[in-house]
Amino acid sequence: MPEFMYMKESITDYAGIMAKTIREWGEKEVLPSRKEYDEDYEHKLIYPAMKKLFVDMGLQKLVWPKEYGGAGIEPMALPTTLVRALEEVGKADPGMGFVFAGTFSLFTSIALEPHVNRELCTEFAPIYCESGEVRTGSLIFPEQGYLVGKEVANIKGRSIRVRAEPGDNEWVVNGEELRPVNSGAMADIFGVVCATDSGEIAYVLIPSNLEGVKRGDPILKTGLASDKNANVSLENVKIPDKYVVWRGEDAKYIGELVSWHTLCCCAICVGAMMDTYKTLKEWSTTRIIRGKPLKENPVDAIVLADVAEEIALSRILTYNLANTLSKSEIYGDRWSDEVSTLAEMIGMYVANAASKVIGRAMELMASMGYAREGDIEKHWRDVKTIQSSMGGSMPVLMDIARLFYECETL
Amino acid sequence: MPEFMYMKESITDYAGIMAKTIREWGEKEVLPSRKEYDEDYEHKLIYPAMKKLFVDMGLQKLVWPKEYGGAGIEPMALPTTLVRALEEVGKADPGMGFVFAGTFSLFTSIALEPHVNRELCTEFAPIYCESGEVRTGSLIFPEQGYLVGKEVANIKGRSIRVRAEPGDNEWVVNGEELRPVNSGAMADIFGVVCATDSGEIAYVLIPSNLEGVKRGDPILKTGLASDKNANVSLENVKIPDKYVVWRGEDAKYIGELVSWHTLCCCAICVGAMMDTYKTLKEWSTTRIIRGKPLKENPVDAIVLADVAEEIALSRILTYNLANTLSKSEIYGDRWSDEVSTLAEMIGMYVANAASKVIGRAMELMASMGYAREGDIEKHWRDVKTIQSSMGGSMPVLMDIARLFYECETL
Amino acid sequence: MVSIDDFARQKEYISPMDGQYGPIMRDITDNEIIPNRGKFDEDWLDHKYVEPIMKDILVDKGSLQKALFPTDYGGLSFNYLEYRPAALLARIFEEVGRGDTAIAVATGVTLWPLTLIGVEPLIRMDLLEEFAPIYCETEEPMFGMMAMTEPQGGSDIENVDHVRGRTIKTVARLEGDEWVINGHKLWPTNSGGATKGVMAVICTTKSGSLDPNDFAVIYVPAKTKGVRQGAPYKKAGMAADKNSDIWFEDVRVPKEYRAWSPGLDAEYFRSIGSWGCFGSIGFAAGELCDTCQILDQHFSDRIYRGRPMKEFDAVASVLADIAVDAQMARWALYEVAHTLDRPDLYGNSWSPAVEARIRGTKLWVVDTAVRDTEKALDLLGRYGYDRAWALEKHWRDEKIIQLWLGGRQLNQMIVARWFYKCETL
Amino acid sequence: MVSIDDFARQKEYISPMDGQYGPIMRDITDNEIIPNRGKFDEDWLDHKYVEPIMKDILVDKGSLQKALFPTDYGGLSFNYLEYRPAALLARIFEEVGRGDTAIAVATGVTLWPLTLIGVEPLIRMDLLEEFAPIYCETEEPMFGMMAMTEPQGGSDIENVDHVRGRTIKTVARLEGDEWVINGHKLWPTNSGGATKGVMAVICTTKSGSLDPNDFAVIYVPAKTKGVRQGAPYKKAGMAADKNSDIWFEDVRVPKEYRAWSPGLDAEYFRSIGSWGCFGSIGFAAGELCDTCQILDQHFSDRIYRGRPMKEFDAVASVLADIAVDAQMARWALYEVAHTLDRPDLYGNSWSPAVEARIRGTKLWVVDTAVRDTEKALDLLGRYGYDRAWALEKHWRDEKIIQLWLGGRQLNQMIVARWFYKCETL
Repeated sequence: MPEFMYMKESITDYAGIMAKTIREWGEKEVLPSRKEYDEDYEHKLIYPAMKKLFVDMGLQKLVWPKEYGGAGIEPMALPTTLVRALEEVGKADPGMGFVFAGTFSLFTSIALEPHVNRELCTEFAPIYCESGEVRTGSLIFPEQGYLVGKEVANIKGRSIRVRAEPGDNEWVVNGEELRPVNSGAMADIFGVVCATDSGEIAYVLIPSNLEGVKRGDPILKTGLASDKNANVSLENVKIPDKYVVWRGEDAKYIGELVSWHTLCCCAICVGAMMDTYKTLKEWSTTRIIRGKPLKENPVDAIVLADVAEEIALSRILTYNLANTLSKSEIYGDRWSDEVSTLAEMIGMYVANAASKVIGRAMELMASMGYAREGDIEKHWRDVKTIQSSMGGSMPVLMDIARLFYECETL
Repeated sequence: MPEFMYMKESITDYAGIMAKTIREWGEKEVLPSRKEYDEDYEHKLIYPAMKKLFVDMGLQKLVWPKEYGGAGIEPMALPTTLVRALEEVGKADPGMGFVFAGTFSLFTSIALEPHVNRELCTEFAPIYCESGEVRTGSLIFPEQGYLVGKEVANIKGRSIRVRAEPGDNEWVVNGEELRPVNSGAMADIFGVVCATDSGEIAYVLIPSNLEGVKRGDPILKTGLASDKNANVSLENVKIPDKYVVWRGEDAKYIGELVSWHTLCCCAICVGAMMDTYKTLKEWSTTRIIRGKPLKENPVDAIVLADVAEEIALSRILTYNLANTLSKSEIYGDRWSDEVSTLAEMIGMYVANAASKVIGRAMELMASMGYAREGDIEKHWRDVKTIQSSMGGSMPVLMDIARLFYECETL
Repeated sequence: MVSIDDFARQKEYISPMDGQYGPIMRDITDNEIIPNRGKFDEDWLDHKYVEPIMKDILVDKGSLQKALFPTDYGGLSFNYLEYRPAALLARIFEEVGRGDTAIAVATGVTLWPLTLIGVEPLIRMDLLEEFAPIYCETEEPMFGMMAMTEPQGGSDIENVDHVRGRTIKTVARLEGDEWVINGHKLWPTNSGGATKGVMAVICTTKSGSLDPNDFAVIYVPAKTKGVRQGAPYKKAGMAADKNSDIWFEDVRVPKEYRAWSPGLDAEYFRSIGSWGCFGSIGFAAGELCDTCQILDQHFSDRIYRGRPMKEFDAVASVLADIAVDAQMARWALYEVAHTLDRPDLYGNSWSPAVEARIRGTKLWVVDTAVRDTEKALDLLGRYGYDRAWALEKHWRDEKIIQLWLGGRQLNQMIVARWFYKCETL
Repeated sequence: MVSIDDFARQKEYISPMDGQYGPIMRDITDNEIIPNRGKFDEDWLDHKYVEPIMKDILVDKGSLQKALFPTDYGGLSFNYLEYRPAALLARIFEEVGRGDTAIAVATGVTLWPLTLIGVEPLIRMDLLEEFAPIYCETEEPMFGMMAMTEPQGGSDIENVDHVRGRTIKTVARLEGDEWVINGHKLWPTNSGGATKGVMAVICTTKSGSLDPNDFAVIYVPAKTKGVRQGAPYKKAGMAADKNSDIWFEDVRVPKEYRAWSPGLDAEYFRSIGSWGCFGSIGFAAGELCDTCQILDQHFSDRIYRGRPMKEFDAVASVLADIAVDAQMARWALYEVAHTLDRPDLYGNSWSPAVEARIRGTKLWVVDTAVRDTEKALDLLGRYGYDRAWALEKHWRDEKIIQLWLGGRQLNQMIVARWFYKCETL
């Protein structure tokens, strides 16, 4: 099987082994049943597979330092390890990858240098490292424009609708009908971008069992059946000061969550594309059209080529982003506008490419393209849902313009 | 000025210095007169600038080993050095970059390990390293389909129309109305892919002063005024055996010419885009539309962002290709299908991006977009001409399908 | 709020019955389809929500299953070009399509097989008389079906010029005065048990033959012995349309049920492509208008910097591009309808020129709808994937419209063949 | 070989004069423009090749500069809607446009300023009588001009709803019975010394005013004292059209030369957008048909594996997509023409609905033409940049059509404003 090249210099042996293990997990635990995931409303099929991945294979320990029971991956190696792992998860089921992406990114805020928060690691790491159950986190990011409530503050053209009032030793947090990035209906902890009346921006952690945390019904979605999302309302939720991870000057670190989350999404999309490629290659070899294998018809070959081209470029770009995140000394801080915007650019490209090429693959598989049985339409819906969840391209375009043209009023 | 990131790990100090020198050359020797290049049919303005670049600054020595009077760049550093240099040339004048790209790529066939040809280096290197004049080379590659003559053999769906007959100590070469990649009207030496009646494919060098080499009138082109191209006919041209650089099994190396040439074209296109970005940024800052700077209008900012996005991704991909060419031990031989197809994929993306974003930049500059005076329409025509010269995307798509789907009859 | 009426259509082309049927279909769409369409995905097997709507369209309110039968036989007599049947269907398809394209296709396909024998100049009055009771003397919706696709090489069937029927494995054998049909078809709209009306089955009278005389279109009432429809497939969208396998085992129908005759069946069969693509254009054009409306609603309600977000000019520019496409699509729809309504001006529906133009238009309109629903989803950000906004449903459905009827590639080949006189494609 | 005639147009919309003028324009295009267009790029300053062709179009063979003057004044009387002037112009623009869009625009812009006073229902018979001798009593081509764009904020002028004339710096002052005009315009087609007929100059009667009553369209014969045209600019394409700066220094014309009146000038001015975009659609639609023809020729001649390369199905698929677009563009062209010819059905040319639809259509057709010429170039490989194949010229020219008249963004805003009722764009 020809390979989609990627920057191999920085891949560790550990990452290679992990990828192989996940691939085997996918083939054994996911592939036999994934055609039924969409109707698996109770997660009877999904949960056991996710548990194997998150708990038994330890994916939910990945972000945490060794001293708190985590995997303790060397920071330099973390981005590429993450990418190799999530490619494989994405091949099997983008939904589980997406749950992981949110959870992982959320905790980079307290688990990674230079902003390791020892107090919170001590408190939260055990939940993820010692539990025998799947534990997830849900990100609540500001959005461009809003349908309910009102804006408390504004960050890069996105409205923050979560109001945080600092008090004595605790903060009170309010927010109405918030749409999390992921996992709103299942998360154990929320990572929330909020603002005070005076316009100070903060990032806080909110355990879902606190009083006043209300979740709506699970949202009916295009795809990502493995991720249950729901709108979340925060009604006078009281959190201790220590859960305010970043505020004031430190709010700059929020950019890092974007960088990590986008890297994860890219890797998942690349995985979904690679699995589609595999299915398509098989189909185009065995399907006979006009007397020859489909792939030998040039008019179809141009579509096949388009699929391969986008996968190849997406993979290169994704590894490049990983490389950028692993070498701050060369490329700048992971939370800087330069790096987080680079991440967004690559994220926009890769998510778009995934949605596009899986759609093109469907073109060649005709009715087997849109039948569940053909085994690619789920990827198509899943990556489209990831793309939407990332917030759409408009706010990214504004960020790009802001950075490269030094726009001041966008 | 914000920077378009690229893989910096592999850039040498030498490359940095060279880039700076070329940038200064561009600003001094090219910018003041480039608006008149299109009507400079006699190259009265172009030649002196090109001479400074090729001869005085030594660009035409770049490919050659030190022992033959060349620059003797370490092979590992050659690709990135080339890219940095050609980005800067591309900013100033893609046409001169394109002449260089053809010349450089042509001689990689005899100047680079593992296929250094000492006899031919000894013969040809001095022409380029010791001359006080601009010396160029022109590539004659097979094309997909043909308008005149007939096919002698076929390589990856491209027709070879140059017939080579091996004789005693010399070969006789014939070809009718061939369309070179570059510089047909000015080259000192042609690098020609040809085939024998028995279907053996060869790559030969043909000095332009040999009897039977006929050049047509310079082709009226969309852009690239600095490159004079012309159709070339070869009528019973006799060349000594030693000019047959590759034949039989060695014909596989032809892929390497594609890899190098594409890398060069990518770098030139990135340079042209970066120069466009600079002009556009200035324009969008000073032009007032609806009462504010153009760049502060979101509807225009999405176009600005699109331009920046494509430049950023193109630059990353180009450096990635350079990295691939510099590390054969990791990524495979530069002439392999895997590497040359990767080059083509990236080349297709970058050339397309360049044509697209310069076109988009024109959208925002309205009539100054298409007026010579606005200083971007030349880049737009130049990169489009490069894109065409690379042969169009159809044969590349077929190569991609062939590699990734193992098609056998395309 | 922008509505379908804001997009111009060619007033001189409109059917004289437009004023009567337009409002009926609009009522069904606005009051039955749109309020319920969010539930169709889970309703894919039972059609608990879908069936009552189809009954209103085909029987109670619209009576559309009677459309192509003469009034003498209890029908509506839309057979005649003076009534501009295509322009009327255009109106029906776009109205229903903006609600749900699957309901629109279930409606359209009920009439589709009959276009070959029930619209001027292709009228087989004897067959209309024969089949009229099935559709006109019932209170039940009687879906129809075109049984074309086969397990291997799906669109090869429609690729008449190139494949010339060679790959058809459903064989019709003449025994005395009866055709005996054996074969296996896949995917027709209104299969999965839905069709109770008449199906048109594409057969060969001689397996593997390249002779157009062996290409046969034979009508089979759904209740005929030996016809078996499988269970519906699960698919990416279009839950209101059921698709399944369908088997024909020693199915016997009278000799007269062949549409026309050896040679003519193959020749007229192109009109199935023309009518099928025309329908697809209608569904998509309606959906595009609805996409504009949903976007208008979303971005009127969504606030950005104190104003409705549609006033944010970057968003407005995307909305504008989609509105332009919707206008182009609506014009194209009525142009194609007029082409079918005026064979005297533009040629017959089975002429290669007409088929090429209509297939080309389908290619454009549906590709555009796919792309525009993608853009629309992207614009909605985290509401894009949310089924509550219905845009993602349009996106899933349009993709299916893009793939059926041979998909993009077959249409491209048919266009190239006619416009560029390609001879070997 | 595919030709423009293979793309359908709406037969019921065609002008009664189509049969007379179509062949004349086709003859000029096929025998004068196409054989010479390869030389236009070097002819940008002298117009040695261009001028004789323009003379044939405007005077000797086509007499088009007389089109909008009544026969009583020596003209052709195309003022009346019963002659379907827009449908006739559509034919002329597409025929000439497939040869050279710059010649087409030079032709169109000669009539453009007159559409505001010379096509029903906007008829100023007194001004037509006044200007008729300039165009009808001469053997010289008398180019006309719309002087709109100003040095800063070009398309702001046309952005009437938003900018409301505020940025117009060309001031018309009423002195007794005369307007005195001072200002500086850029870029009009037929400038650079070409215009010898009449120019319409967009002025304000009060600098910086937002009052639509101050927006004035005033006609100025080119020979009037104080009018000065600069030297032509060098540009990326469209060498057969000259553009330059133009200065107005104390230019005096009679009071009656104002098109209509305070308020009405601003209101009717939208029709300039409608007509201008209609012309652009015509040029581009013609060009798209020619692109198909060039591609057919190239890939019929180009051999691949022993067959014409158009039989290579991957190439055919691209050719097909472009043919589909050309068909869509031609339909759109005649639809827009009919919209202008039938204000009774679709509204006046200056109504926001009509302007929005036509600007939207221009956006689509020209964007499509740009993209398709790009695809075509790509397909030609090393012949793509070769001026001998003319495709690259079409590519350069289409880009310019895309950018003029406010470019993509202004059209998007005008479309969004009308379809989505945006209020602040």
